[in-house]
Amino acid sequence: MSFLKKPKISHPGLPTNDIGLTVRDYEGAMSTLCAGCGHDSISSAIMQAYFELSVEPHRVAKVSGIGCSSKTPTYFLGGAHGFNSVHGRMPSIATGANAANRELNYIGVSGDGDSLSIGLGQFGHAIRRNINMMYLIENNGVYGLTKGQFSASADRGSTAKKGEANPYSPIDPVLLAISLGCTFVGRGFSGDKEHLVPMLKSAIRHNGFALLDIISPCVTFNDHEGSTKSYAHTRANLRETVYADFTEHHEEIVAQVEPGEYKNIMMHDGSRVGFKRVDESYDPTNRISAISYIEEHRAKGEVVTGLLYLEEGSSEMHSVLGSNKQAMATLPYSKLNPGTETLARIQKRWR
Amino acid sequence: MSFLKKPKISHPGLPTNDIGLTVRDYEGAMSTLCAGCGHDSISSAIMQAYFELSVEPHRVAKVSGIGCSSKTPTYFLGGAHGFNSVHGRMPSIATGANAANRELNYIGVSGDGDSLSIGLGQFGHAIRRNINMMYLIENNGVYGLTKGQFSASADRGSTAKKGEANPYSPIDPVLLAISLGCTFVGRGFSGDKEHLVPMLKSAIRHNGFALLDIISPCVTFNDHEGSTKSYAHTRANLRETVYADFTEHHEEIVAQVEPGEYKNIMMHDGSRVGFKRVDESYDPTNRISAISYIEEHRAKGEVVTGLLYLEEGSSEMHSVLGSNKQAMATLPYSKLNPGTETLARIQKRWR
Amino acid sequence: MTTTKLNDFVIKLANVNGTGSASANGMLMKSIFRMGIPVTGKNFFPSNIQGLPTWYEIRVSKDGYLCRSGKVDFMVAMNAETYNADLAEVDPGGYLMYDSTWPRKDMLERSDVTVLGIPLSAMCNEAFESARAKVLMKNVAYVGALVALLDIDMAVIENLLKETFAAKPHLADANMQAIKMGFDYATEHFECPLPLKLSPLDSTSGHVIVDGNTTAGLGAVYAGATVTSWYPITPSTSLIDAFSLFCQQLRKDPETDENNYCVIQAEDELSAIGMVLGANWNGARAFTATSGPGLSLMSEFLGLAYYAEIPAVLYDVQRVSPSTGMPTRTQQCDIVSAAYASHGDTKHVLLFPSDPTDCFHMSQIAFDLAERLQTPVIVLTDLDIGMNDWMIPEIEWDNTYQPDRGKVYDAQQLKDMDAFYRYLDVDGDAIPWRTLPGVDPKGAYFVRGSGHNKFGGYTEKSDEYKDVVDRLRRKFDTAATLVPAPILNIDESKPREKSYALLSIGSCDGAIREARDRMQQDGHGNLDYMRVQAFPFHKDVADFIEQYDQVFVIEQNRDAQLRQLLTVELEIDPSCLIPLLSYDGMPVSSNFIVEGVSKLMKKGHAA
Amino acid sequence: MTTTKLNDFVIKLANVNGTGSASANGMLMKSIFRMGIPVTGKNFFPSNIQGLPTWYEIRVSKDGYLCRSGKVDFMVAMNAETYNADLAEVDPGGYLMYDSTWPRKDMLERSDVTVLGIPLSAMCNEAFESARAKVLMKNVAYVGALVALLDIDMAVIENLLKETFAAKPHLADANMQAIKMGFDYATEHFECPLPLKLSPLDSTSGHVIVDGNTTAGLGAVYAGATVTSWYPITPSTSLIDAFSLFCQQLRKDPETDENNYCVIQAEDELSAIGMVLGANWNGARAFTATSGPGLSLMSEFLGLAYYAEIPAVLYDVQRVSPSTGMPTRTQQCDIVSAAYASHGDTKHVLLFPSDPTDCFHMSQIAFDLAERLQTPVIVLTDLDIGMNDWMIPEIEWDNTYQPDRGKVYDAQQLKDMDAFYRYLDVDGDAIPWRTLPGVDPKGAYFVRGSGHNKFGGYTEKSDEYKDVVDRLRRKFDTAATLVPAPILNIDESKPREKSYALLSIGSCDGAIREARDRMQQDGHGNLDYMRVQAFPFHKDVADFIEQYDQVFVIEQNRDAQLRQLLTVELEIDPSCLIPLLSYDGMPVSSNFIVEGVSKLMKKGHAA
Ligand SMILES: Cc1ncc(C[n+]2csc(CCOP(=O)(O)OP(=O)(O)O)c2C)c(N)n1
Ligand SMILES: Cc1ncc(C[n+]2csc(CCOP(=O)(O)OP(=O)(O)O)c2C)c(N)n1
Ligand code: SF4
Ligand code: SF4
Ligand SMILES: [Mg+2]
Ligand SMILES: [Mg+2]
Repeated sequence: MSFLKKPKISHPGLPTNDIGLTVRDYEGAMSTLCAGCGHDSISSAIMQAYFELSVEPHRVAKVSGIGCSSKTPTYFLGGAHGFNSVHGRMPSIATGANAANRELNYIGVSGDGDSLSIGLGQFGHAIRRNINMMYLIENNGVYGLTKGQFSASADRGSTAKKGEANPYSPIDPVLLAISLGCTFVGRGFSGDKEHLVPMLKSAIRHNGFALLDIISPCVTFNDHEGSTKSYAHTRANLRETVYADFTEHHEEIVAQVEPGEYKNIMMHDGSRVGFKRVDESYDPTNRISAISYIEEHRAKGEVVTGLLYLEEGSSEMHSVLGSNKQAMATLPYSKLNPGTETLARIQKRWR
Repeated sequence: MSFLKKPKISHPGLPTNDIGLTVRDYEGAMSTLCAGCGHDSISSAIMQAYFELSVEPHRVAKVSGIGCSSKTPTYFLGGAHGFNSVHGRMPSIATGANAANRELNYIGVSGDGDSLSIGLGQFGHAIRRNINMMYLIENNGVYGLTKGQFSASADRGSTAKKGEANPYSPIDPVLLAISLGCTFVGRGFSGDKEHLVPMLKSAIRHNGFALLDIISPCVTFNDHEGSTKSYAHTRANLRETVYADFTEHHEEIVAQVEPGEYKNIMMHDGSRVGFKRVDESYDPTNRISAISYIEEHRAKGEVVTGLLYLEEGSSEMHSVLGSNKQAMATLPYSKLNPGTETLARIQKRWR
Repeated sequence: MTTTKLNDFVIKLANVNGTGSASANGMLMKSIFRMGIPVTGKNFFPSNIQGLPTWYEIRVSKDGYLCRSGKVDFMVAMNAETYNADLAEVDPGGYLMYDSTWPRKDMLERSDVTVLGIPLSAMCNEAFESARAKVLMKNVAYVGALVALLDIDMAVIENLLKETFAAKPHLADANMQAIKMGFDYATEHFECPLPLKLSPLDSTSGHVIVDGNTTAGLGAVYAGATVTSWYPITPSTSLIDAFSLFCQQLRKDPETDENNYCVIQAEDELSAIGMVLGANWNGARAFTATSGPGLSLMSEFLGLAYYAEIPAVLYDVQRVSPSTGMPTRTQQCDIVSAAYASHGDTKHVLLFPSDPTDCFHMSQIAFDLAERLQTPVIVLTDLDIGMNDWMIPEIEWDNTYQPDRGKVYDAQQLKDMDAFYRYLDVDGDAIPWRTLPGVDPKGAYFVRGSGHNKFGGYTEKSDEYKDVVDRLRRKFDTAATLVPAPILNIDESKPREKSYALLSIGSCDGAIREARDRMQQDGHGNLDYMRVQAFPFHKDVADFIEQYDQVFVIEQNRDAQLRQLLTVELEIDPSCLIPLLSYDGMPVSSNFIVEGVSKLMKKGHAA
Repeated sequence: MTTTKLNDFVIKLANVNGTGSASANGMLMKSIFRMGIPVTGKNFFPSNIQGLPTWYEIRVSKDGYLCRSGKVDFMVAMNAETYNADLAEVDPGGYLMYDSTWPRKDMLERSDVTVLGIPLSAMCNEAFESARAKVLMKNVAYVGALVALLDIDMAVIENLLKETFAAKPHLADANMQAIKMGFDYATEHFECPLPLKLSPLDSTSGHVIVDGNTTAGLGAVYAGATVTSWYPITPSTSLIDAFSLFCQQLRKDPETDENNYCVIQAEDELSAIGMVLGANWNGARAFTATSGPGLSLMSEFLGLAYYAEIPAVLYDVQRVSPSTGMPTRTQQCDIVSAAYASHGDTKHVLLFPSDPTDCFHMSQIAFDLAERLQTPVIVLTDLDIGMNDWMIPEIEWDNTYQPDRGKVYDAQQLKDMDAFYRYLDVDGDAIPWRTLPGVDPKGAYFVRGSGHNKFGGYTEKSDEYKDVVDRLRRKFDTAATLVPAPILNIDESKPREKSYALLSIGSCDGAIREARDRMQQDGHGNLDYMRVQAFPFHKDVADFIEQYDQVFVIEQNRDAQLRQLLTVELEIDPSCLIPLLSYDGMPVSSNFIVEGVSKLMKKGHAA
């Protein structure tokens, strides 16, 4: 319950950042997600990133859609305003918010259902407008909050799955974003905070739309056909009125992948995802080679992580539109009112 | 007005196809588009393609959204049922129609606004489901019917434009479709019927989702900032009550591009689009090289045409779902009613 | 002050979600049912997956009342976080049981409630090995205690466990062990059974326990629906799950093993309803299910279906709004938005099921009406009906049922006619004839949401446009003659109240039935009661209202939406319709209605 | 039977769209205006770009009536395809002019209409070189003929041409040449002027000619709106075009030359309203404009804004529905869908402008109300107001206007308080205080469409949820005290009708005003008339209705939507409200109202 604020105990020993805050000042309300949910690991990486960047929490605006992932903005940066909007339409809220006040730092949190199913259109167009924001897809291949249906990104890491595969070809947000002209595209893994925090920091600093696709396992609905814990299985095999709502308690998955390394990591349900982290020699500024690289590894069943594409010097929405540097929201009315005489002048033309 | 049926005069001299019909049997109502509109050229290529394939017109189902382009299904195949739905949502109508009756031949007609702005999400998901249909984007870079605003594909052929460019990066439906796993992707030009008809025929025959992006110049709203005929210009420079609704009469643009050839074709407003047609050596079955090829030419300002990507042997929606070969719509109720005893059996479980 | 309550009380179980309590609670409810005692179960669960409070409320009612009474006699308080509130909710003279492994510090005391502590965790931690079992068996153990405390038939429990774990006998054993543990502890420490107790009856034979989403999904199978497309949303998801599951079991073609159904998970609700329209256009019976936010998203397409006259069936399983609201709580709040969904002059046919039986039968009615009237039919059910455990008589099926496909010209009819025009009022009932794609070139026409004339041609002419929308208005009059008539409840055995009556819809029914009985018994009067089943309103509805000075319109929303429709569509003076509104997200209780109606009647008499 | 009509008649020009007639017709209307004679112009255009019938109707009214009369005195029939219908529409004693280059075969004859043929094409083909000029100048030439036939001041025309083509004098010359050609032909062949004629007046000074979308867009500039996002849709597009254009001209920062505004073309209407909510949340005055289909698509987000209490301004420029309907025809058909847009118990504040003057001023009112009430305000204008040429008094601007930003705590206020809670009813008017992102950490809260309590925290508790929605209901009562009061029109100079009165909204106003005058003159009675300006209804509305036996509710939709709201929200007996409905897509005419009201009054007296 977001209203349950965690008691703020000051830890005099905790390190402070450039503006004198500790990492605890970047916390939010207590999480109501399942124990071990990848999304919680991401929230903790987010706090760390903002802390390390010494951003004032109240100068951040948090926006999200609907889903387990979209709930998380309540669980970090309690000092920042947040907007938990409607399912799949967060990009438009972010765009409008940014239009009104370009001076704030924007973080959008979404899920694979929220961004790639219902939200595909808005997601694509926010990229196209190059809104200056960091956009996270906490990608678990399922709809967590509605209990485990396949999402449009389902079947990531399918090589290790035992059962039938998701019938439709998955949408890879990274490839999609690059093909739509996204100016910062990266992929991470919720269990690899070491890798995630610096990527988040670059994304926050990027002047334009920065997408991070973060693989974030759902501990509760690892919905493989073959899995005995899957929702479909439960429904089909037990009598309707005698069903289990039991969710196993899990530890969060933690696994570090080094630059250039390939690592096969076991998920909660025993399936495996093969992560391939790009190394220093990888050139993220070449669109064509980035696409080829991702595609080639995808064909081998490998999920490439790292900063995958970066276009520097691109123009975010306001510079394209030629907006005032000052936030629209804070312009005084005296600057906005054309006045009586102007009205008379305009009306001359209407005679 | 769709209701104005053109008088059907039988031309005894006209060639007939395998089922004894002439090309006139594939006509529809009189077009109400502007004289010279590229969309009309496409309609005529469509009639030709169905004629040559000897498809019975009433076994075709025509679906569209809203826009000048989406009006065109009234103007061909008058013997086929049509569904002019709502803006941007034709893919869902097509999907449902196909779910109900897989035995018909589906043609979806859309515009760049209809598919890439409001319809981006549905477009992407119809591709993902690999609906067995031919999907045309009659792409003019503008919203024709609402008088010439930029669409999300605006700025195609921008090299020749004089004025300011469209501020946002364009969405290329071809690249997008390939990155979403589309199984048949081609691009044509309304003025090159020679090239278009065979491509349409292959698309109609393809078992799965066949996308054709067809560049189709809007003769009325060639909306360059620099163009004196543009809507914005008109509004800004004339007194509001003394504006011109005059549309120049144009000839349709006709220009044939040979395999492998590069041709720079002048549009109605004097701008130029450089078409590059792939030749026989081009391999449309390799996804990665297809993307690279398109990207490389795009970087040079060239619009690549031809069959650009083809995945054969893919499974369209019904074969993925395991549907009956017979249309759902024609299954007799006796096959659908589980009967009284079954109900009793089911209810035993509820005790 | 211990009065004995035999087969007539409420048990509420307070848990934390994700701890597996649902199976245990279900077993408890089922065992009472199998003892022949009428029972229902209502689930109050949070909008998250794990770690938040959840309750299950079991009403035992020898008289067969299916609603919430509004009282709690026995609380099983397993959630420390809600302990205080749970204790406060117990009716004076009631009981509370809790896990005494951790004595509750600062816990509120109530002298009028008997608190029973059982060290459930301690017992289970000792008895079971795996972490999983330690958590799960706690729930089973409290059921065991209740077996002793309430005098549940142990043989019934044993049987239930055997059936449930037929494939895994070791689980049946473990469960039985936990049951015994709870049973033994209770027998040893408390005087068993309590004055609150059960005794076998024969009042549940011929009945089943089921939720309305399951029966609605099954009803759609029996209606001959072949295509569904939907987007997951609580509380409608399980309706589609049920349809899919039944199709998997019942709709494989015996000859080819292919599916005689097509289930498509859409990317959102706009797409879901679009697919349904496409499929219905093409002649399949197709439907979708959603809840409030989905209804809003579908409104553009619903207007198209109304105007272009395309059949469609939509189940709206209502939940608390506005906006996202409380997705796991119940309300009847989409009445106005469903009736007038979409911009412009648009009206839709609505059906109001009251329980899982209705959900089944109204599925056939919905498809028949949709095709007969060529328009969307929205079945307004709700979370209470859809997701709770109801006791209903076994559903009966008339195997001679044939779908009413409405006015569809076939190939032969088309061949025999000069020309086909889509929107002509050939029969004078304002319903035109349609044709299906692919049947015959003569049937070809163009469906459009833009202006069209009665021939089906595009038009921008005022009179041609009016002609069509005027017929559509008349079609709604025809609809009023085809929808199910309201259900009239009159008790002729006693003198009837003449000035007042009750009117309601859907899931209020159970609570009103009990409230009427109670009010009669209490001498508050014998009120006539009509349950409306559909919109537009059948003429019996107006006839009923006319007979009384004032009619109390009972519904579960803030803005008196049913009353709004009655006023507007029947041209009734609003002062004759007195709203009684429950909209806190809990299924309305009989208590609420008794109190509300009594108060209103007092007011009315004073005025 | 030629009666002279001086400065009081209707000219209708039938053209084909895309042929450039709009400029010529506009010039004609403008020149009458500049002669000091009150005039309005209405455009009936098709939903396509080129080649279909289009009409422009000019009403010349010395008395200043701005509505359609319902009659045509002079038809300029330039479109062969609609010739017959155009001829049929002319009032007995009227005139029809056509291009006699191609004599109309089979043309209907009417003895009561004077037909004037002029070989316009022949003349222009001879006189002009380019294909473009040949087409365009035909239009100018018929204006020339009308100059002679109606006695238009040639100097006014000349001036107009000079101004229009200031940058291109050769075009001014060509146009003048065409004018002269038409003029000369008419003078030569017909008796000029006709009995239908113009004579200079001084009744237009201090007035301008403009459409409502232009003034609404300008009004938003003056209201201090800085952000707009929209998706193109007829007939709302030109409102945003106007806003953008005025911003380009008036809102470049004088110091930096940067834009003090932000215009974003969205990818659809869901996105457009989402951006507007995001921007308002962040403290900018932001708005969107759309028409029916867009309103439907926005409904989910509108519910969020209602429940989360986010200001927003939405102009709905209504057009004929249901569905896509007739996008280029007018109606008032979104009243109910706007009032209750979104699922669940949701209500919105509506404003009903009646003309371009209102469009300007109600823009400020809309933003002030939206921020004061923290809720969406929907301005329900229509195609007739938005896209036709209206004569209005010059708009006045009070330079001391300061936007009412409502209850927003600033940084200092936040610093001075212990804690901030978002949804508390601090002032007893049911309006809470809000804070803006980025101002102070103490102001931080979480906006959500899911259940929340008065402190702004997430909740699934019944009482906490109810607390907030009950306050929202009360906030609507506050809204009724803040919206503009209705306009009462009473003529005390004659005895007033006591039993009947008129009530209406928006663009019906002009027609009702004329109808009242005509009915008075005809001895049909002196009816009081109230024009409602907003929903929820100001208390004066109920007070007015109470005074009469029956009130005729005049509106432009099929389902009597205004009447529906009046019945439901004011608890009025529907039998007191008699609907008079015009919904054929044409702006309602005074004729329609005179006839309709007279008939209803006769009926009423008989009953
Ligand atoms: C309009 C609408 N449709 C459906 C829903 C139900 N719903 C809530 S969350 C969700 C899916 C969330 O999936 P995802 O974005 O992947 O988030 P996750 O829970 O997996 O983190 C759905 C379908 C909704 N809230 N609103
Ligand atoms: C929901 C909705 N929004 C807006 C419109 C208005 N509208 C009609 S057509 C169109 C754009 C069409 O553009 P495109 O698809 O490119 O077709 P074109 O006319 O260029 O062929 C728009 C915005 C509409 N009909 N419905
Ligand atoms: S259901 Fe899955 S995604 Fe949602 S909180 Fe639980 S683990 Fe996380
Ligand atoms: S406006 Fe453009 S797209 Fe539309 S019909 Fe005319 S030329 Fe074609
Ligand atoms: Mg997910
Ligand atoms: Mg276009």
